[in-house]
Amino acid sequence: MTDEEFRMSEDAALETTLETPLSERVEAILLVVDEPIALVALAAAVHAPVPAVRQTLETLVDDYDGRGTGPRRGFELREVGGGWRLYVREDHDDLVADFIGGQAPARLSQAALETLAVIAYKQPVTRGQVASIRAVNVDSVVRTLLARGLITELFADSETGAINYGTTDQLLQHLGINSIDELPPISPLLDDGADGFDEGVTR
Amino acid sequence: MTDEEFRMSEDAALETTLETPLSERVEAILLVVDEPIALVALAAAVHAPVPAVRQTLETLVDDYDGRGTGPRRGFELREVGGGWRLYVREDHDDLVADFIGGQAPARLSQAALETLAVIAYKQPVTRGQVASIRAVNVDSVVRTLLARGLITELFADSETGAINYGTTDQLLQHLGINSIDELPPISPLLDDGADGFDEGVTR
Amino acid sequence: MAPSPEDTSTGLAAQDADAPGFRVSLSNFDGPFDLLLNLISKHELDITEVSLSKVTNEFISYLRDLDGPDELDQASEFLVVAATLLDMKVAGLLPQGELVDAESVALLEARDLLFARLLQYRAFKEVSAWFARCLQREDRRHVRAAPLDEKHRKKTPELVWSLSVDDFAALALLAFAPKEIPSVGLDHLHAPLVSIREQAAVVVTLLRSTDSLTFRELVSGVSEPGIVVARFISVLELYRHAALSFEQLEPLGELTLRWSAENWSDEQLATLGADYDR
Repeated sequence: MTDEEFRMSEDAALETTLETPLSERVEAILLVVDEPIALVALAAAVHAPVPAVRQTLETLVDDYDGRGTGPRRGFELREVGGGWRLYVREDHDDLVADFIGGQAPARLSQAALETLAVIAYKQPVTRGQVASIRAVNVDSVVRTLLARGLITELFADSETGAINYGTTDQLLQHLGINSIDELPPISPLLDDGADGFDEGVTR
Repeated sequence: MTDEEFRMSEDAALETTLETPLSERVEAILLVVDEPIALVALAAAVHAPVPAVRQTLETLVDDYDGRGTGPRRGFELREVGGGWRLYVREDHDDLVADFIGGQAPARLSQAALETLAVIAYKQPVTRGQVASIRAVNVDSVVRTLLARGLITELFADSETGAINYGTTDQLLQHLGINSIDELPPISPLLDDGADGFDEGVTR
Repeated sequence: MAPSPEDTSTGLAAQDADAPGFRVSLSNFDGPFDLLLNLISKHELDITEVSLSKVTNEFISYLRDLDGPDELDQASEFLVVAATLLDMKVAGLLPQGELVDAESVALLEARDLLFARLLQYRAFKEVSAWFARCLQREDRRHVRAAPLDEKHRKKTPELVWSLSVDDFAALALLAFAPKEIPSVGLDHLHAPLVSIREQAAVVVTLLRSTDSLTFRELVSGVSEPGIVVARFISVLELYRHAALSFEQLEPLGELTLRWSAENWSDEQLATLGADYDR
């Protein structure tokens, strides 16, 4: 369906909204989403081509940060966990926390953090593989991470039936990053234990 | 970090936020309120005198409507029922309705159904309590159930202010029963739940 | 906002003598446990010179003064590291000789692999600090998450409901059940269990039907190692009950078995090999 046909098939009200600036439409959708919205989904929601929406998002980021014509905003636009979402500007998080009075979130144990790190870097990875790196049984820790939605079962190994785990978009959101590529680089050791080893000891 | 140090750093952070423009602080709070917030409550939240906050709200209304230095926004600030809240600008209501209509599935997800079951059997129950039984964050699912009219806010806990939820007549109708007492008993598990529960809350 | 790699390395470098956590005090080393590892992994301290028992003793007394989850974390970390250290130490202490024979090469490789494992473990442990920092920072962030206002709520498609009240109760059971992750059965990796009692019954029958029998004859035609082992254990058990005698002329030679029970009742089979029950 072309834009023309599309517009004709919709009612007059939608036509009115499509005559408004793209930035307004993007803001309207961002105000109601309850999880990060991917660029493509956002473009579909505002009936605009992806490049134009990407451009608009960049403009809004600058705008909210005070690099546009208006003042800096108390909120900001972030790309986190594979999508875009409005956040309270970091400077005001304490003020908002004070207002909401939220409870302190349960911290992950050191064992859980290390297991999470192994899974993040080695995914897809089985529990057995994680255990051999951590040199301890990781079953209960994996259960915790699954229950918190930080990791997920990806697929079962076709030969052994062992379940392979990977990280979720929710983990990315919790880390405040947009993709697993944004994890800090870790020693080349991890690519191949045997090869990297020489570097490791002689360094 | 000791409690003392933590409090000091928290105070320092709060001081930093209080050096930022009042409009930013107001925007930060407006972004997270669940329902319209009264002027006095807003003033308390941003640690500023009522007249200054009223002034700021007026400026923001103008600003969002495009009468300030920046462009018109896709959202607007309105005073409704004695409180202030951000709304999608009316021009975009159809766009948003379209998006929501395409977004919300006609069926509840497994996660939503399980959360609903927990609320049905444990009511009145707070979000935190449900989360600790389900071992996951249930905020967005609870919002969905509220929006669907399957649960409702019953009352706020007198001490913590946490909202207690219960099920609605609409759920009873769906289930074809007259009262929540007609739910089949699952008591042995519920007792276990209650035990784990206290831990969950105090943690 | 991806942190730069430097972020991670500063975290790692913060291993000065004042670092909190477990410290070891040895004749040749005094400092945090982590630093000990660091030195060993860089070959600046010979693993063979570290007294692991002393480290362990100090660690246990250190744990006594700790409370709360920190203790558990530190204890589990200690176990991981101590196990690796122990492996390294074993490899380091074993004589390696002057000659480069296949065995000592294998030994060196084993030690190298253990170093690699230790370094890998350390890498993950270090990067987990980055995870902790990010999670903590992001925990403090607030995202726009407000309920839809009334007029938009009405636009949501009507709910399709298909659960009966019993379905709903079943769902509640599921929701309240403690969360378990499915585990993969390993049964198929193990040989099927062999009953010592059943095999003992076979042994008894065979022995009573003839004058004497060699063990080789007793297991002839049996291909499963488990059954051979079970028959051998049965023989030992029956010997304990003085139900048979055996004769072996030379070490590792032929084992000849002879039924010698005076009062045998097959009911005795019922308790035979109970020591091997799980």
